[in-house]
Amino acid sequence: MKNPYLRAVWAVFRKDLAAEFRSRELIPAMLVFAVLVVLIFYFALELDVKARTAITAGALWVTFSFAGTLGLNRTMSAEKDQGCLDGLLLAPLDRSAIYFGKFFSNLAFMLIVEVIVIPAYSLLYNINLFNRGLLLVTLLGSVGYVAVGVLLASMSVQTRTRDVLLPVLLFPLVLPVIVAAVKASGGFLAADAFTEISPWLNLLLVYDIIFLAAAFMVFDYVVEE
Amino acid sequence: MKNPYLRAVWAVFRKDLAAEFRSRELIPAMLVFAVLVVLIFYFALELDVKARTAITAGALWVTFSFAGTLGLNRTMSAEKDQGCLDGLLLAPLDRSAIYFGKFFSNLAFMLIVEVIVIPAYSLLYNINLFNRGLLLVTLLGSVGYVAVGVLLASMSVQTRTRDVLLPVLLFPLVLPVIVAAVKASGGFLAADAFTEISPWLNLLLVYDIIFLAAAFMVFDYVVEE
Amino acid sequence: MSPQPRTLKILNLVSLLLLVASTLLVFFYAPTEKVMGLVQKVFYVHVATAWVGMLGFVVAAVLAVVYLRTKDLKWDAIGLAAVELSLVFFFVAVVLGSIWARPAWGTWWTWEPRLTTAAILGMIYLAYLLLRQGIEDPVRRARFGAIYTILGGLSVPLTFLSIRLFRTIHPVLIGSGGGESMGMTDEMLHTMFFHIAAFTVIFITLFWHRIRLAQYAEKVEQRKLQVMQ
Amino acid sequence: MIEVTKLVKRFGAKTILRGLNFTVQPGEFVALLGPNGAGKTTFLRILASLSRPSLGVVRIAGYNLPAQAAAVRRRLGVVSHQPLLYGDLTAAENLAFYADLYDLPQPARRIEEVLRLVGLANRHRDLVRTFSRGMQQRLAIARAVLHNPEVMLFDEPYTGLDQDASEMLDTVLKNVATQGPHAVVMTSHDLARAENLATRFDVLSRGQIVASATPAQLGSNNLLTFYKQALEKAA
Amino acid sequence: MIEVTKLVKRFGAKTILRGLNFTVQPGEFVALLGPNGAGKTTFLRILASLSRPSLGVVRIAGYNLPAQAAAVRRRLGVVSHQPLLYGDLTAAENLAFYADLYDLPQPARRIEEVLRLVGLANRHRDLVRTFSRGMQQRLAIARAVLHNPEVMLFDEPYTGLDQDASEMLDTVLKNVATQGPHAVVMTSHDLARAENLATRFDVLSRGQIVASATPAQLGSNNLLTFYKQALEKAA
Ligand code: HEM
Ligand SMILES: Nc1ncnc2c1ncn2[C@@H]1O[C@H](COP(=O)(O)OP(=O)(O)OP(=O)(O)O)[C@@H](O)[C@H]1O
Ligand SMILES: Nc1ncnc2c1ncn2[C@@H]1O[C@H](COP(=O)(O)OP(=O)(O)OP(=O)(O)O)[C@@H](O)[C@H]1O
Ligand SMILES: [Mg+2]
Ligand SMILES: [Mg+2]
Repeated sequence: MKNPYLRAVWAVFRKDLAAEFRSRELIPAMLVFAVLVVLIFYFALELDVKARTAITAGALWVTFSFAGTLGLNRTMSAEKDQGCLDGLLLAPLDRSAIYFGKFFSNLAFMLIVEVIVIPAYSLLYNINLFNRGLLLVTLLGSVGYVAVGVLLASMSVQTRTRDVLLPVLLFPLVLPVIVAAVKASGGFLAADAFTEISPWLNLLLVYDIIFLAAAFMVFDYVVEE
Repeated sequence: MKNPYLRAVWAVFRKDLAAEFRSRELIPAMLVFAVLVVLIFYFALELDVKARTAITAGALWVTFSFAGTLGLNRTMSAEKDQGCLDGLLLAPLDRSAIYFGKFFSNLAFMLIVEVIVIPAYSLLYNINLFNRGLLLVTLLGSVGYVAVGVLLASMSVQTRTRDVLLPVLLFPLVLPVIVAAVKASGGFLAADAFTEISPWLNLLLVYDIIFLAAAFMVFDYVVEE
Repeated sequence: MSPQPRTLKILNLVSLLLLVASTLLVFFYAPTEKVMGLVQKVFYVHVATAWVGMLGFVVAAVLAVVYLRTKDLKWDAIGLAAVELSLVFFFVAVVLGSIWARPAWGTWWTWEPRLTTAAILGMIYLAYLLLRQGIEDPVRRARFGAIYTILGGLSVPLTFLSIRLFRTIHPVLIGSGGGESMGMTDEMLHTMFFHIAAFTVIFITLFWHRIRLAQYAEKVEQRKLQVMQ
Repeated sequence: MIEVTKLVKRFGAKTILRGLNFTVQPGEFVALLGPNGAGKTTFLRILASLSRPSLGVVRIAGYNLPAQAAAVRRRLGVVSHQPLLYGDLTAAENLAFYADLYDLPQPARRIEEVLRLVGLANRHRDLVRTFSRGMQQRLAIARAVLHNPEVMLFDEPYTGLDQDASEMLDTVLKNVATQGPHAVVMTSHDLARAENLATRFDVLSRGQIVASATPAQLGSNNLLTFYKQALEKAA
Repeated sequence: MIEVTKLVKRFGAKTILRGLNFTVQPGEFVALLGPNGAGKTTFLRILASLSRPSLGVVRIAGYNLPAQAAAVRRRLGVVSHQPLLYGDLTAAENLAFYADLYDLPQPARRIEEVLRLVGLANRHRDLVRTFSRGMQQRLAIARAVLHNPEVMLFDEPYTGLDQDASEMLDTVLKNVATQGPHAVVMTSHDLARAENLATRFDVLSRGQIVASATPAQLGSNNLLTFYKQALEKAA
């Protein structure tokens, strides 16, 4: 890559993936956790009796949200633990490159998990989830979730109570994403008319753009002292 | 207290409560998190449309389970971070006293959260949850959950991946507790005959006893080197 | 590299023969089931692999107790071997079960007590592997692994009980016609028991090989240390 | 006071301590020296009953480890580079907590006493979180001596302390060590400090004590040469 | 190379640095001494552009902080007591990652070079997680000098290192510092090491540089007295 900015984004992204590929600790944990959430939902909410499409979409997104916080927490605290965050901040580049690198690696982890959980869910509940619309929603929703998540995780790992803080900070902010993603996924699964779904898709798109832009602008303040 | 064993249990318990009372960081976070989970359920699973008693019980217990891991993770990592665990282990007492101290303080945190969340839920969804049976189930379920949880949290904080490991280890093991608690709570809320509920209560009781006994026996191995 | 002991060589051969024999039995001895036809033949391997999988988990729990008693890392390595091997057999059983469930119950998966327990059991042992992965110190890894297998062993019967209760109180939507009501001929029963026996032997053989592998890994580790010092 | 014979400690395939022999008499202050990774911390953790020996006999104050661990722990005071204190409690609360664990008879009076000993009497109501590194280390020492232990183990108590704090620590350690017939074992990379305090220097290398000397045997100011020769001989 | 005038740093109501003035010429190796909590780490973090000054002017290599931070960072090498390395990557991968961030022209060759410089050439494929404390510190230095910085900042690089590792570090630091007209600022509580390396000693106390001296002015072996007098005068 010629552009130093892009090269830095790419370097951070590749580094995270290489570390995960070496240790293989995060993605398997997220996957097992996701399956456990689905199992618990089954028992607690008796999902199968009325496996309506709306419930399916909701259960999937709650699962992704919870599994997502695990990933975010872990990749950011790995940076913090040996002071590696400082190492990144010492590099002569725009700090937003770090943000985008982390954004892409977390997005990759989340998408990998989703790409495995969706067919598994499909099998377990005997619902056909192979639907192009659903994939689009998954992508848009994950982008919004991770965009805010990386920003907040970089803040929460710098606090004393980092174990507990991230979900408390994150969930209220990403609630619009979750609601829109649930609605849009539900719509696609119920084969609703596109005109009914498109407001939700637009909302997701707007959210993604606004929060990526906002994160781009405020990330500097999150990491500086 | 005359008995040194009980005195040690009491000291650990009181110390945890005093620290929490000072810093006020854990219980508020657990509460906010619990409310957020309820909210997410509301939006994602459209709980209110069919807020049947069975769903209520399930939603409550999923909320408690997730909030519980936050508390467990935090109280154990607070011990680990400044090496305080070593400080406890250096004291001339049976190690199980440490386990029981931690067990009671975590149980207290969990019960406090539950005692606040249940009426809040009651208000939000306009369901009457003031039911002596429900309180009994809440107590029995929390005991089982915390009994296993403290043991596993003492293990998970000693691993490299402690941020992500606890729920992955804990959830498959406490599934019987969650299932039984959901069923028994649901039964009490639906005013089912006691004969229908009693198998679940028995299961909870058996689980509590077995796991408290097991933890008592293996806790030594968790902390020794 | 020490050569394989005689017994193991014999076991290799016996396992191979048993595998061939059981395959032959399935196709030439056991009658083809009237309703489901050929798919039903998956049944024998399904039952045998599921049984062997369970066996390994029980062995692992026993070895965990032995490890905590003796503190000999050998038992930990053997316990890990048992879990890994069992997970493989278990996975095969689940896949075969699914393949069979599709025509038998009209679905790949249903929340029937045994299947659900199986899923949770699988999760427990995957969690066990993740736990081990997060610990570098081999002694602590062994200790925590042992504790977790014991807790798992305690929890599984309770899980099964809870799911049984869960299911019997609520009506089961699908699959009530399968299972016990299936008429099995004597030949089918013979074939099934033969499979169970054969797979037990195969399991033992593979287990042995896996233990030897662990021993080699241990030796390599020691050599590495010697070189480094 | 401390008697260790043929101690072996393995972590998996790695052997860290290889048949180590070590004795400390009452009143001795032993400085345990050795390179990074020699196993000093490991050895102290075994003495502190936090870690189990793989083989060998460890006797402390007449009790065997790990069999009579509880009796040993009652006679043991440990300071490691981590303070082992709760940031959200005050200094006095921290000590009161440990007094409960050790089941001390008159906790309030004893706590006042040790706080005065380490010079924190006027800060006893402050949260430990707000203490500086040096003050935390002092409180850690107060915690370690609270129950009047006969055997004391210090693992790099000077790490990260400045000159003043180090000198204060010198005084406290001397005070503590001379209050009765204590046995003290301390590890440190700071040879100058060790030289100041210790009545014996032991060098740990390759899993064994490879050399041992008293200040009298050394003469003045050549601890460094002694240490280096010991390591060379062992290599 | 470094010019700091009237630097003030506040954390909330606490003022840590109170109008500090500080200059370093190319080729100087400044040892920054001071008690715990004096603000040495805070000061180095400001120089490293990791923390913003509350007031005052900071110029490094001709650029202003924090306005021209990116230009400054390109000319800066930092070693802190944490290694800033990824345990799950190999030594070479860690350096390759930083080479990418610094956009170095011929990364492979430069990585080989610095690995040789710190004596890790034959361990470049091992995971950093398996490195000892001393080896990690060496690699941290390799990381810091990778882009050939003109200004180097070391925050207690010796903490927790043993004699051997410390001597190795001495050599590496001398090598590094003498490769061209570098300016080096190092904090340390280990006066002996500082004395060995530095061409100037500055004492930071109460938020200001209260004393400064060169080895020539000091004569031999009285850095400790100089340091103590400086602190007393300031008090
Ligand atoms: C713990 C794991 C399992 C064990 C021990 C097990 C064992 C057995 C046994 C003994 C039978 C024959 C006896 C009977 O009909 O009741 C059977 C039948 C069957 N199993 Fe499994 N199994 C396991 C898991 C699974 C899984 C995960 C699936 C599918 C997803 C599955 C699908 C089936 C099917 C479809 C049948 C035939 C039922 C019928 O006759 O309609 N099994 N299993
Ligand atoms: N729990 C453990 N599992 C595996 N190896 C360990 C464990 N604890 C220590 N070691 C290894 O034992 C060796 C000795 O470590 P130890 O911490 O005792 O050294 P030390 O002498 O205290 O070093 P330092 O001077 O750096 O403190 C090291 O090689 C270390 O990697
Ligand atoms: N982020 C922060 N917020 C509030 N106070 C801080 C912060 N960072 C440092 N301090 C305070 O600033 C003071 C100086 O700390 P600093 O770490 O710079 O000292 P130091 O000279 O490096 O000490 P040491 O020798 O112990 O490393 C301390 O009182 C510390 O409590
Ligand atoms: Mg050590
Ligand atoms: Mg500092």
